[in-house]
Amino acid sequence: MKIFELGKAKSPWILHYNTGSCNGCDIELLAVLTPRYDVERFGMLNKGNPKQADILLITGPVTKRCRERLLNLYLQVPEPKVVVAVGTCSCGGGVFRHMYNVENGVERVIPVDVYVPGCAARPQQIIDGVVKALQILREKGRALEVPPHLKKIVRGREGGIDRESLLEDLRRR
Amino acid sequence: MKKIKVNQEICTTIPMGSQHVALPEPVKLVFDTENEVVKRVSFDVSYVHRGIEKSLTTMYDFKKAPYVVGRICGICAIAHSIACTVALERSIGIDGEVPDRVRAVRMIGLELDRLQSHFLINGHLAEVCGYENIFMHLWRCREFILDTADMLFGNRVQYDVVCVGGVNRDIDEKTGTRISEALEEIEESIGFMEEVFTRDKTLVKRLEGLGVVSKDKAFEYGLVGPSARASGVKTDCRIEDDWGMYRDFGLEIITMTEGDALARCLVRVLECFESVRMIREALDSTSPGEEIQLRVRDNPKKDAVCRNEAPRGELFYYIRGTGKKIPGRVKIRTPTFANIPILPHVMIGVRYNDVPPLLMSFDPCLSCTGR
Amino acid sequence: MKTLLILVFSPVIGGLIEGAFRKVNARMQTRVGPPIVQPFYDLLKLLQKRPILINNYHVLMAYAHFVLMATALATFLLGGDLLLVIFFHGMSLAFLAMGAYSLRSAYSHVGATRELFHILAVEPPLLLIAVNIYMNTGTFLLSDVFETQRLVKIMPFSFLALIASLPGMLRRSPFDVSEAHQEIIGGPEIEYSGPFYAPIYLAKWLEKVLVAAFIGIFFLGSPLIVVAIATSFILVLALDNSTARLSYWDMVKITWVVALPLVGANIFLNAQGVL
Amino acid sequence: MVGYEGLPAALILAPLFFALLATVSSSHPVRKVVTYVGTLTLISLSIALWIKSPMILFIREDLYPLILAGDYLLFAYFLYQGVVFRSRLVIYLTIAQAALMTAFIKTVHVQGKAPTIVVDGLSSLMVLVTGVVGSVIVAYSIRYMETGEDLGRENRFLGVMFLFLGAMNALVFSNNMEWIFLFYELTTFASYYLIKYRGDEESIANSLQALWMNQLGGLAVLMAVIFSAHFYGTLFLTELIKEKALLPIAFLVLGAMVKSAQLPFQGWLLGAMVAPTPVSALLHSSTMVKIGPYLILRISPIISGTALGGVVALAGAITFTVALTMALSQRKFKRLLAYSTIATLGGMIICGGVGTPLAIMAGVTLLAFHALSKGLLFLGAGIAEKEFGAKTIEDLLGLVKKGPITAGIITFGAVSMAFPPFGIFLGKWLVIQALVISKQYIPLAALVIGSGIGIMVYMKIVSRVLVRRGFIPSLEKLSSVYTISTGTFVAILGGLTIMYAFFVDTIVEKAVESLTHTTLLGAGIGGTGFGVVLNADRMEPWQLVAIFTLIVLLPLAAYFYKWMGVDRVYEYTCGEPMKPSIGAYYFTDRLGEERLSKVFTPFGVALMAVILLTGVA
Amino acid sequence: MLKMFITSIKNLFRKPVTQLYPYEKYEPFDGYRGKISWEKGKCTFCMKCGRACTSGAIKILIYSGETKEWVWNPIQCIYCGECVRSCPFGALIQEKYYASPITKGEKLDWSEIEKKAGRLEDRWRRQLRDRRGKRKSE
Ligand code: SF4
Ligand code: SF4
Ligand code: SF4
Ligand code: SF4
Ligand code: SF4
Ligand code: SF4
Ligand code: SF4
Repeated sequence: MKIFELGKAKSPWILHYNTGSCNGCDIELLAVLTPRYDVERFGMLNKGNPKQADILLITGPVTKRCRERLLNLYLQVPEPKVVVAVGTCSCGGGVFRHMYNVENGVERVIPVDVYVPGCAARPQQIIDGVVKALQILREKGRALEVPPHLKKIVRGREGGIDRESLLEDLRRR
Repeated sequence: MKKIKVNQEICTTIPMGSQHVALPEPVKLVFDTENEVVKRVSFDVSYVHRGIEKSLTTMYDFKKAPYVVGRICGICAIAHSIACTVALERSIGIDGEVPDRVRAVRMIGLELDRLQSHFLINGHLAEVCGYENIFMHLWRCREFILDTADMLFGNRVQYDVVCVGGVNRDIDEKTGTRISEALEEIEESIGFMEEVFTRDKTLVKRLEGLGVVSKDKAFEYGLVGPSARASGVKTDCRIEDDWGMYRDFGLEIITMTEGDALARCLVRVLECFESVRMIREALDSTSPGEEIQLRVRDNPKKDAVCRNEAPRGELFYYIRGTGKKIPGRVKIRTPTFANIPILPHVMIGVRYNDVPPLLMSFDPCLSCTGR
Repeated sequence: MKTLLILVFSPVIGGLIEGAFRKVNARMQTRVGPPIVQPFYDLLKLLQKRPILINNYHVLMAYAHFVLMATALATFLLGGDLLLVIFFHGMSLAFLAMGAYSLRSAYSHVGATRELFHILAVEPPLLLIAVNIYMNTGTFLLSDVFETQRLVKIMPFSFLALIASLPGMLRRSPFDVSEAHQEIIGGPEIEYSGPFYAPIYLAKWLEKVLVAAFIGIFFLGSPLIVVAIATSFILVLALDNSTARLSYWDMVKITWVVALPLVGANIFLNAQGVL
Repeated sequence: MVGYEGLPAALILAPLFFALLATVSSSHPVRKVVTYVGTLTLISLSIALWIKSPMILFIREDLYPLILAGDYLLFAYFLYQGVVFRSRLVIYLTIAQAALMTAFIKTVHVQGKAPTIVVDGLSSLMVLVTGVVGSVIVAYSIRYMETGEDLGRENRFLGVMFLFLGAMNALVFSNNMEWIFLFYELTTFASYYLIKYRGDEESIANSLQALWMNQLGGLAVLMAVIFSAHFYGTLFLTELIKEKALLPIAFLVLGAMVKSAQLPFQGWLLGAMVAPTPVSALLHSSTMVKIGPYLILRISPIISGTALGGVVALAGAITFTVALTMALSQRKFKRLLAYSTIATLGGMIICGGVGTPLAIMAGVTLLAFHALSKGLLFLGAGIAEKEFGAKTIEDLLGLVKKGPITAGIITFGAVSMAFPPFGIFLGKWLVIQALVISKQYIPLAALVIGSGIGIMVYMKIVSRVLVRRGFIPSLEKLSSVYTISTGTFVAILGGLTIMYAFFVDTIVEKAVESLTHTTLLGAGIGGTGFGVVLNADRMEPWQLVAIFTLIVLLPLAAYFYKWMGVDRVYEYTCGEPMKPSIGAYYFTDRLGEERLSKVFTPFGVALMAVILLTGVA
Repeated sequence: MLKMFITSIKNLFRKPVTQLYPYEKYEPFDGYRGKISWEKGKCTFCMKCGRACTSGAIKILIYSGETKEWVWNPIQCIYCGECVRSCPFGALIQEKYYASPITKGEKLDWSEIEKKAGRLEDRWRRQLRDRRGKRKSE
């Protein structure tokens, strides 16, 4: 079954969401797709669609308004999936840490697998991050992944899980 | 504004954002369309609000402000840093003493930034028009500019070179000459960009006549930057509030009269030539070795404003000094903020497939609008 | 036996064509691009994703899309009726649209409508090309058409018309309106994911084989057949890389204005016995 | 065939009898029984006739006064209606008809030697279609009328429905032009009455439009009668066909064009949509409009290969494309269906114009399958209207949630109108080949473009109906009449599709033979096993069966197989919590109905003029 | 259009401009603002760097007694170089190599450190104040 794992690790389709970053890392993310760096070498495509994504690249410190959207998108990505926080501000808030409208990083909302430092993260750093993410992706199975604080809602359900009502629960809390 | 009644029954709501491939930033646009023709637009730009203005009056002292405001936006970070710094310097009262070398380095930073920003947006515009190759080419060319910045300032995006009272690092002789070489290459790619936006049939067909803004409308809505200049409004803060040496170098304000998406692109292209010229002039005007940092002893104490021409237009900083380390009030008015109100008006009646190019032709980036 | 071989190998060839497409496309943009077997990796990956769906009809339609595309291809390769091949191909796209229509998603609906515009733009020229082939071979049956030699000599304009409708068929710029990534993010495919996206992905490969086979008809009996197919594809890719996306109206208009008169001219010339 | 001569008469008289019975029966339950008995009788009679056909009957001269009396009765009624509703056009046309008629019987005398009633493959097929499809619709209308349509004149409504069927049968049997004229006018009367049924202003206006347009057609038929009598000395269609009498035939074509609402005359059929849905169904699927293709197919042996045939094919093809294009911009469901009917009739008329065995095979296929598919669609539309209040296309949005069965019916109908392996598709496929073989490239191009547009039209319906999320709830409860009537159509449609080869071998074979006097085998075409073989082409059984199972099985699988254990998510809306409203694509900005009709109505008029001119020349 | 067409075809035969990173090593420019490296011997724990740091990526934990700790968080740092400039003893150097991405396990619990540093700093300030007060009263 090596070959199957290979497929997982060789074809990362990404979803990029900006949760209130300064665009610095976002344009570096775009730059990563361009001829100089060309991450399509690794089979990476910017799908822009959570349903077909494997790697979530999140930039920005997660403003309060983006929080719910981020969760929504996260839940729409089918497993196995990897979350990469790109840039200082998505790792821990960066200069925005402790500002009144931010969540101090992505990990506060969804579990993060790889942290890419840098403000702005260089394309090389992003590539490193993606390569690291691919290793993690290779190991992950397709068991349902949910943020720890949502575990309670997910357990006890049988068959299909209505992710929307899950989100609804979250909203109510 | 053209009032078109929306027939709720046959209307299709197409959301665009906050997450959408054509948008690097979170912004929600909702289009009510009939037969894919936009009938109503609603905007929501406040996803990125982080509270930066507030933090400048509570968390950070004024010396850190240039770094923080740089993070308002990564595309024209240095424009923010410069505007903030100049306003702070004015507030402290040392703006007259800033050495010419500092001005020159700041100018080089700003103009490099403008170059990369214009390449970025024109490339992205081509991408949303479905012209991937141009995007790839322009962004390949943009890498030269970023390399130059990397060489000069030690980072590709956030230059972080400006500090209150000066700049953090000087440009030495060797880098100076390497840059002159790089500039030639950059100029060549600007030539390529110009050719693309004037000659390429399909691209021109997509952009020509799209989202026309007349001169009066541009005045009425207070457009700024290339969007205003494309409609024939002769405005440029580099001339109007010259913190550098733009007037001395004879900066030319580029205007066009068509006011459509294509004109907005072309204004940007032509500005790139001007920017290269400015960088050359700035490099030649002063030589390294001068003092690059003033000692700042006072705290900001006066009310001061600075208007700076960011790549997208007028950037306005107001700082109320209170004599303490932390300013009493910081107010930022950003170019995109001024350019947004007209968007719904030009978008109505446009086919949905023309919406992304139209949107991008105004070069909106909302990370500073929401702050 | 031959049948079985054809059925097994055409997806493989399709995957390789798809991979070559991506590679060549990247090279045209001065990039390195993915390895040529990348589509296979993608497919493997898709099959391993956790399935999520919105409604069952929707995902079943993806399978229908694939099965019909395979039927079209099989009909072609096994020497069936050319007209039916074209109709099956169109119907396969219609199934994709039907699946997309079963959702409450604006992107899906807009994309599906545009997919139908693709059918509208491409099907008439293709059918008329088939008619032209009939004129010159006296049959619609491909098994008989396969006996002919170098059709391109007597129907050069029809071949050009086919080339003109290729961007619409392959959904390449200027006519990639149904996928229009920056507008509607893949259009009808948007809600498919993981193992349910796999059939659509596979169908794309098959479609490419179908198109290649269609081009091949014109060069039967010539040793240049592979070169001709490759050249046509490269032309399409170069066109993709030198045009912006036009609107769907433009697609229909331009494809018709270019392709229909070309086939018409060829039919006329054939009828007059000039060619 | 001794003993069966009564069948045609029975098929004409039995509907009249039931019409009378329905009209006089006072209560609804009684009418119900009458209707059911009547429809069953009609169905069995028409099947019996089909089995026993062909047959030829001579009718004695003494029925002639009865025909004349009928004519004048109708004139009187039309005149009265024209006066009551102050419609000058109707009055003038009636007077013109009456005057011509009177002049005709005063001056011309023809001695007929040909059979008055001819039951051949084509007419027995028509009777079968009318009998089965029409009867089912009549039965369906019983339930439909219960839901607020009674208006105190349900008895007359049912009566006229039966009358309609009878008139249709009579028209199809008739070989005498005068008879044809009478029954032509009788169907005009029936449709006029039924369209007017609801009695509101719109109904009256539209029914008057239908009346005068059809009277125009009647006038054309009358002209055909007069010319044939005058120039060719005969009143019999078979004689005319032998004589190759193009002039009367051209007029007959004009009459047929009116009845089948071809291009400049499309107005009346669209207006007819105000009537209760069973009326629309009846008009569209089995009766009335089918007169057009029937007449043209009947005369196709003469016009095949002539300039007239070319023009007819061209007119049909253009109507096909233009009507479908107009259908694109329709908001009302029934109007969209009306345009699609017009288009498909155009397709059949192409076949008549081409007239080769292949074309006739195509035409007959289209005729039979269109009756079934369109009948099904209209019944579905009626149910959607009555049970779910859906009148516009947008109202259908998400119907599958509220009424899975209705949604299934509508979707099945729509799919069977455009896609393989259903008859309409097969018909189109055959028409393309027929046109190619007879080298008529301009109609071919129009047809090819039109079929592309057709896919958009039918998919638009589908696009509304299917929208949903999650599992389908339990099936809705439909009245048994609805279930049985639509079920019959679905069963016949499905069965005939699978058994297409058989259908070709028997029914089509007969029709083709009666028209062209060659067998299908002789022309190198026909069905084998499950597949279809043409001289230059073949449809393999596996293709037909594979696609059929796909189409039928998939929705069933979607309903019954629940995909347990698979996560369900919501649609992608850019991460935002929102429910977008979804409208269909109407092509009003580029291809609006008015814009097109402004261009194409004069064009259609010109085409009709050309048809007459080619007849004269 | 035509030009791009020709260029596209030509590009097929040109070498692509892509750097094959990470297979090909990449050397940043001199003066690139990369990782911060700290020299223990030179540092006096004066805390200037921590105070100058915009994003608060440097925390100095001064426990009671002589245990002191200088903590720098690579994923909180914005690489502005302000700390390097502010260090009076030249204990900090900015390398030209950028930091590599880290995974979940390798991450510092920064909130915890921040809290701890805050607490320690408070205590330290209090002690300082107390000491000053004592001196004054003396
Ligand atoms: S890490 Fe820095 S450059 Fe990147 S988005 Fe955040 S603030 Fe901007
Ligand atoms: S409008 Fe804004 S900038 Fe102007 S004076 Fe008032 S607060 Fe200051
Ligand atoms: S006047 Fe200015 S601040 Fe007030 S609502 Fe309008 S845009 Fe906002
Ligand atoms: S307009 Fe604002 S968001 Fe856009 S580049 Fe300038 S500062 Fe950044
Ligand atoms: S950006 Fe301005 S309007 Fe938006 S939330 Fe912040 S303060 Fe309010
Ligand atoms: S500024 Fe220098 S000496 Fe002071 S704590 Fe920081 S590294 Fe140590
Ligand atoms: S480089 Fe800047 S952000 Fe990083 S530790 Fe130093 S001062 Fe803080």
